[in-house]
Amino acid sequence: MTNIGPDNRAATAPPLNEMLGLYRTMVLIRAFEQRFATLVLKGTFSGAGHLCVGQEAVAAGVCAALRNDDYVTSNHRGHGHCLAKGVDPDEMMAELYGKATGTCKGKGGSMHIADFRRGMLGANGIVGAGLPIACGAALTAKLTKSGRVAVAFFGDGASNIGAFHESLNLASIWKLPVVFVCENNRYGEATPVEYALAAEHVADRAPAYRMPGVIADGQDVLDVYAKAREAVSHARAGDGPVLLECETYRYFGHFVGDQARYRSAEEVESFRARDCIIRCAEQLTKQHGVRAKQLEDIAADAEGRLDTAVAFAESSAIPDAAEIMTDVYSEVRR
Amino acid sequence: MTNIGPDNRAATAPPLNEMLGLYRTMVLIRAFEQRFATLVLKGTFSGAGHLCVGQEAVAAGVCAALRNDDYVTSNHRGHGHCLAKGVDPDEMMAELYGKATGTCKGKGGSMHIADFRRGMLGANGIVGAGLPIACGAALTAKLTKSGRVAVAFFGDGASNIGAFHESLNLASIWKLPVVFVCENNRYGEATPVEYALAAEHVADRAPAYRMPGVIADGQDVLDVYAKAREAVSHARAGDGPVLLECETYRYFGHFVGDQARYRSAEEVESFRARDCIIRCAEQLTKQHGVRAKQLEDIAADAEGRLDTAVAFAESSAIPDAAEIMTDVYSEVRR
Amino acid sequence: MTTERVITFREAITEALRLEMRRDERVILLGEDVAGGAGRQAEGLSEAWGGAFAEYKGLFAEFGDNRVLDTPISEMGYLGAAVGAAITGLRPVAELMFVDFIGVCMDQLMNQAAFARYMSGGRVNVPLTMLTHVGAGVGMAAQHSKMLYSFFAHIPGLKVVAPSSAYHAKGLLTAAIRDDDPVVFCVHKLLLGQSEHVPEEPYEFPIGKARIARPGSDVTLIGAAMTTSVCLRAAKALEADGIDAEVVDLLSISPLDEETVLSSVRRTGRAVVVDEGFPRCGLAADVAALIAGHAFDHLDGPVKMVTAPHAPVPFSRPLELAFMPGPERVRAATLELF
Amino acid sequence: MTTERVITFREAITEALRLEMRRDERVILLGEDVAGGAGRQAEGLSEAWGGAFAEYKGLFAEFGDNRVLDTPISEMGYLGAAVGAAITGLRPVAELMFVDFIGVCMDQLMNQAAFARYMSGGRVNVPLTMLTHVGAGVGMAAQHSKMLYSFFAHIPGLKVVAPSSAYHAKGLLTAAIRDDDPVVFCVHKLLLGQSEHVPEEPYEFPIGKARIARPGSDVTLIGAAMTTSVCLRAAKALEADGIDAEVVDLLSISPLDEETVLSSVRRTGRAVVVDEGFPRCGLAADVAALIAGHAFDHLDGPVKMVTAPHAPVPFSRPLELAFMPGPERVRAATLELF
Ligand SMILES: Cc1ncc(C[n+]2csc(CCOP(=O)(O)OP(=O)(O)O)c2C)c(N)n1
Ligand SMILES: Cc1ncc(C[n+]2csc(CCOP(=O)(O)OP(=O)(O)O)c2C)c(N)n1
Ligand SMILES: [Mg+2]
Ligand SMILES: [Mg+2]
Repeated sequence: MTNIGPDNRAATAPPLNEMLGLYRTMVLIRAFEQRFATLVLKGTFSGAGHLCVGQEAVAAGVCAALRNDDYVTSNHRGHGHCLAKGVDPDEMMAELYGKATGTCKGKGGSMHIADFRRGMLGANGIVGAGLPIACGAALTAKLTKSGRVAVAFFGDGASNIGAFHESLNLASIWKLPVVFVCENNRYGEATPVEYALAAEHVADRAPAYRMPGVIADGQDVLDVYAKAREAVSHARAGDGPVLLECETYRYFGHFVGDQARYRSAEEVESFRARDCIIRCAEQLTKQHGVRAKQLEDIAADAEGRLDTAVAFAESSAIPDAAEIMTDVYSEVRR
Repeated sequence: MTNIGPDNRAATAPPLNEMLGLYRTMVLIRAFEQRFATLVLKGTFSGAGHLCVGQEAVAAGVCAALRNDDYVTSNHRGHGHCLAKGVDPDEMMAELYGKATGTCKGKGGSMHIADFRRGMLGANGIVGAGLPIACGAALTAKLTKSGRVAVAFFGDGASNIGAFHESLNLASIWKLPVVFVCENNRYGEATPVEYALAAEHVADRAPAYRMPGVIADGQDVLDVYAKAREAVSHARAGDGPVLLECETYRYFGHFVGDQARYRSAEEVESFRARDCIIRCAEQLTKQHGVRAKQLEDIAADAEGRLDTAVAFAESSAIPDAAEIMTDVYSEVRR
Repeated sequence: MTTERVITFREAITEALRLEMRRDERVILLGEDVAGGAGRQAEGLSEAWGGAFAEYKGLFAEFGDNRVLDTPISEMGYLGAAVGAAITGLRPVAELMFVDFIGVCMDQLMNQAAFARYMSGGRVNVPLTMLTHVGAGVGMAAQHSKMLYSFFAHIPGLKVVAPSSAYHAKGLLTAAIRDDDPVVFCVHKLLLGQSEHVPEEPYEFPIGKARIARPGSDVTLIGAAMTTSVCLRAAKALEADGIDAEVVDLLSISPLDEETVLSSVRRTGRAVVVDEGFPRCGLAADVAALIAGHAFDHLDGPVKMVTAPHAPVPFSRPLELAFMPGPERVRAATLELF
Repeated sequence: MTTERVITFREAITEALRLEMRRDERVILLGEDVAGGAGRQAEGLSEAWGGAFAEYKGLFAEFGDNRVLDTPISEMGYLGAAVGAAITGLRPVAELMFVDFIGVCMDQLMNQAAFARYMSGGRVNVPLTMLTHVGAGVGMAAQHSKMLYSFFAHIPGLKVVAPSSAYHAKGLLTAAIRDDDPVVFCVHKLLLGQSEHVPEEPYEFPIGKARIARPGSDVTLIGAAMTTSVCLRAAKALEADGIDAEVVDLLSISPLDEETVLSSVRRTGRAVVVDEGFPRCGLAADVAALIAGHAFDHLDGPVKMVTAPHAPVPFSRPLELAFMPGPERVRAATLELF
């Protein structure tokens, strides 16, 4: 498999039902994040909230290329990855509320959402930590011949930390079935990628590990989907890991509340102008004759889904005080 | 500066006096290591001993390209680097004996020899740890405009650890005056480089950091010297870091006592056949008409130097018991 | 007569850094987004953050990109670079945004900075300050809420301080920057907004000195950083119980001011050590063992410890609040001694 | 009647691994040169090492490169891979050659392996064993001679064991591999040659149980790993002083067998905790604080600690020997209690 840039689009568009699925996922993710942001600003719950609004095409496109039993490791900006991998919005919202019905009984929160039934091995609060873990999941797949693939989602900033280097080298020499998906949203917190990264593209680092490096247009879900499918089948076929860089952008600050004074309004506009959801909507209407009404329904469904999730979360109980000492070990101590 | 392989030799050979200097350094290093090995095997002193016999051309060639006040960080195989940087053999030997007159008062030992008067910032027991430290020394040079350059010596095995990645990226974006010298001796302990390194050459990783990568024939001191000079002047000129890989070999095991069963006798022979000292001796005699006698004298001088060093070490006192608690902090506590 | 100037703990940190950077050009600051918008001075987009906790606002503007350096997300790389800079003549202040990240760079602190002097026979100084943020209470869960200062205190060669208020923050940070040994400066997130009178001129508060935050005669409550105020609130509550509690604010975790701790306990005969860290091999156990070993004959009862439970920091707000040692737990433990 | 089989601590480790790998194919071993000569099976150059301390000899030959994996020098990478493998169904044993290297990979143990269960609300097991080598005495100086088990004990979610002999090494390693939580298995380098009777069949020694290594009535000497034998030698020497010392061998550092420690001290009324680790926030302080808090009323004197000094491990042989706590120091500390 060869290094192909965003310029040459993946030829064949997927069938309508797949496109609608990708669209639905992106809309749900955005609705979830916007609802989350509103709640954070209302002070409904504490903690850091990292929104992936603008990056929905990456989570949606990559996870659509995966099997249910494939593995995913995520980072601090993980809501989209979780939703795209099929984690239940009710449980996710309850987790953000710190309720006992949350994916993690309210003990993990936004940065630690995990759902092993869905192969979601966990969001992560430590930059780069998900990459070695994905290698381990891929090692399990390889040794047990389960045919599964592992995907590690991480950011441009994470590509400068040691764990990135060690993971790509290890995955390459062991030919692990793992796809390293870099969401290059041009910033690590307030630091521009062109300052922190001593390379033009993160994918330029793939050759240093004898690994194919691919760049996808992260604002185009079809390009992401096509290249992710190629990368995943490469890994699943036993041909080793792939580094897939998706060029994208986060519309909001690093966390809810960040004024993002480190970038210009023009820059934000230039990416919003290429919004992944609007773009997919156009393709659906123009190329597939999908009626606007149907798209409105999808948006309405998403909002409805979130009303349910919020209602579920709010009506759920907070964890029992005894929960502080449970789940520390497999057996409860003393 | 461009990526040049071992095939195209650095054109001009240095003047005779410089060549003799390089030769003397290599001979001294080998004599030191052989004396050290004998003493370890005799059980004279404890601890791990990592010999650089076979790799002398790298330490000699690189350090000859440096100023006295330039910085060097080393690794666990650091005797050669120290000697080439001008550290006193008496104090080094005393350090190995654990005597109070050692470079580190006997508190550091083989893996921690340092001599700040010579810019030798320390051997290191942690693989890869010297690279970030060299970046810091280079940062000092850059900010104080001292015109100094820092060199980090490390092995092929170290190029797979996170600190390598972070250091090369950091040095590149900050354009630090540092030269990363990888001594690729084909093994990290008992692990062959072709197994552990997901690249053909360590220097292949330089582009991932927008950095020149250069490969030198580590068995040819002139090639190392020429390419090191080029790399050092590149760094000193403020043009940023360079990754210089020297293809070399350690004749003995990883440590004194390692039987090195992981490699074939033929392989060892093939490198011994290209021994850096013999090769330099031939160039000196054939091309510069240096008489064999003069080379014998150099060898004899080295042995004599070591007799003195051993005598110095053996006649030195062991550290006072109170030394356990001194040098922990700038002031002695309590 | 002018009124005393009152500033926050956060501003005290900024001021200590500004004054030391003016005083000594060898002092530099490096870390992730200590400025923000790196490389965008031209577009006027630089210093967008001034640190994740905004303690460095104004420093980039005053000292520029040669002395205030944003780093990539490479803790091992830049902390190691700070070590290399320190042993070659600079006096770097390196920020580790959350102490929980020490897991990716501990080697440069533990095996390099801490041991360089000793391993070289005392032939080098390591004037490095690592400023880091500790503690729970901000809803960031297990990977962003630990204390971990016991890790640093365990390692010979490191000094560790944990100021409890703005005044001591400025004095201890100044002392740390001027110190020739590596110093870990622990900032509890919940203290950043605390404010009090802080003198405008530069001053050092000596590393290794504790203070009596409140004199008392019946029992010694020992705290550090956040738990000092917890002890003070407990002491207030204990008045109603007719108990006159003394509160010792450790300030320095290593070296520990053993004399102040021991003489207080010898006077009161009772000790309660309060620490937000985990209980096993933590600061509370360390201080309790010191007392049990050296003030035993003066003790009227067991040495009590009030710490976080042996459990990761939970996310859910009510659990997190119950996780942190509060005044009522300190009061209850104290009453058991009477 | 056949004579009992005697093997070394090193062989006990090999045997525990071999038996568990035969019993459960999910058990894999990974680390640097756990085989050696990786990729050279064809040339017959593989398994050149069987580990830097030769504990794995024969395992590669029996189980092959799918279950005995040599890694690059990438501790964060392969320890993290072990965590990922553990949460997806394998039972990895990852070697960290020297515990001192934890500085380059602590995150995967501290924030990932230890917290995965808790942060996910108990929805995952982390059956990971990290085998590592601790301690001084081999002339390798400050960066290869630390104990550091107090770091692991400090972190909730981790279990930590430190066997003192071949019998317990086999039983505890078997238990660690079968445990569903991450266990740090600490091997003191100087114990590898120790030999005693070890049953051939597989058996578990329970994690969390200490043992009375020598019964006594006058004082309790508490040790772990190497210091257990130090305590036993001190106890022997104390006989001449007319003192009958009991020796508790902790074996498990976390969870700690508080009951065995406390009941012994309640009987003897005196305690001396002996630890090769650094004194500040270390194991000795932890155990001393436990005693001071829960056996105070039974104590006839202060809780004594005999530890390494608050200094890095020096290279010079005489200094290194003086650095390590020996029987005479334990005896002297004990005599101060009488
Ligand atoms: C090891 C570590 N260092 C620093 C941080 C603080 N931090 C959290 S997110 C972040 C930026 C990550 O940037 P990137 O990888 O590009 O992901 P993005 O936020 O852009 O999605 C930083 C520095 C951390 N969580 N872990
Ligand atoms: C972080 C770390 N991991 C592992 C080791 C153990 N170790 C010491 S030397 C060595 C091999 C280093 O190989 P290389 O970098 O090629 O240097 P060489 O020994 O070949 O000169 C290893 C694995 C260590 N000292 N530090
Ligand atoms: Mg980013
Ligand atoms: Mg090598």
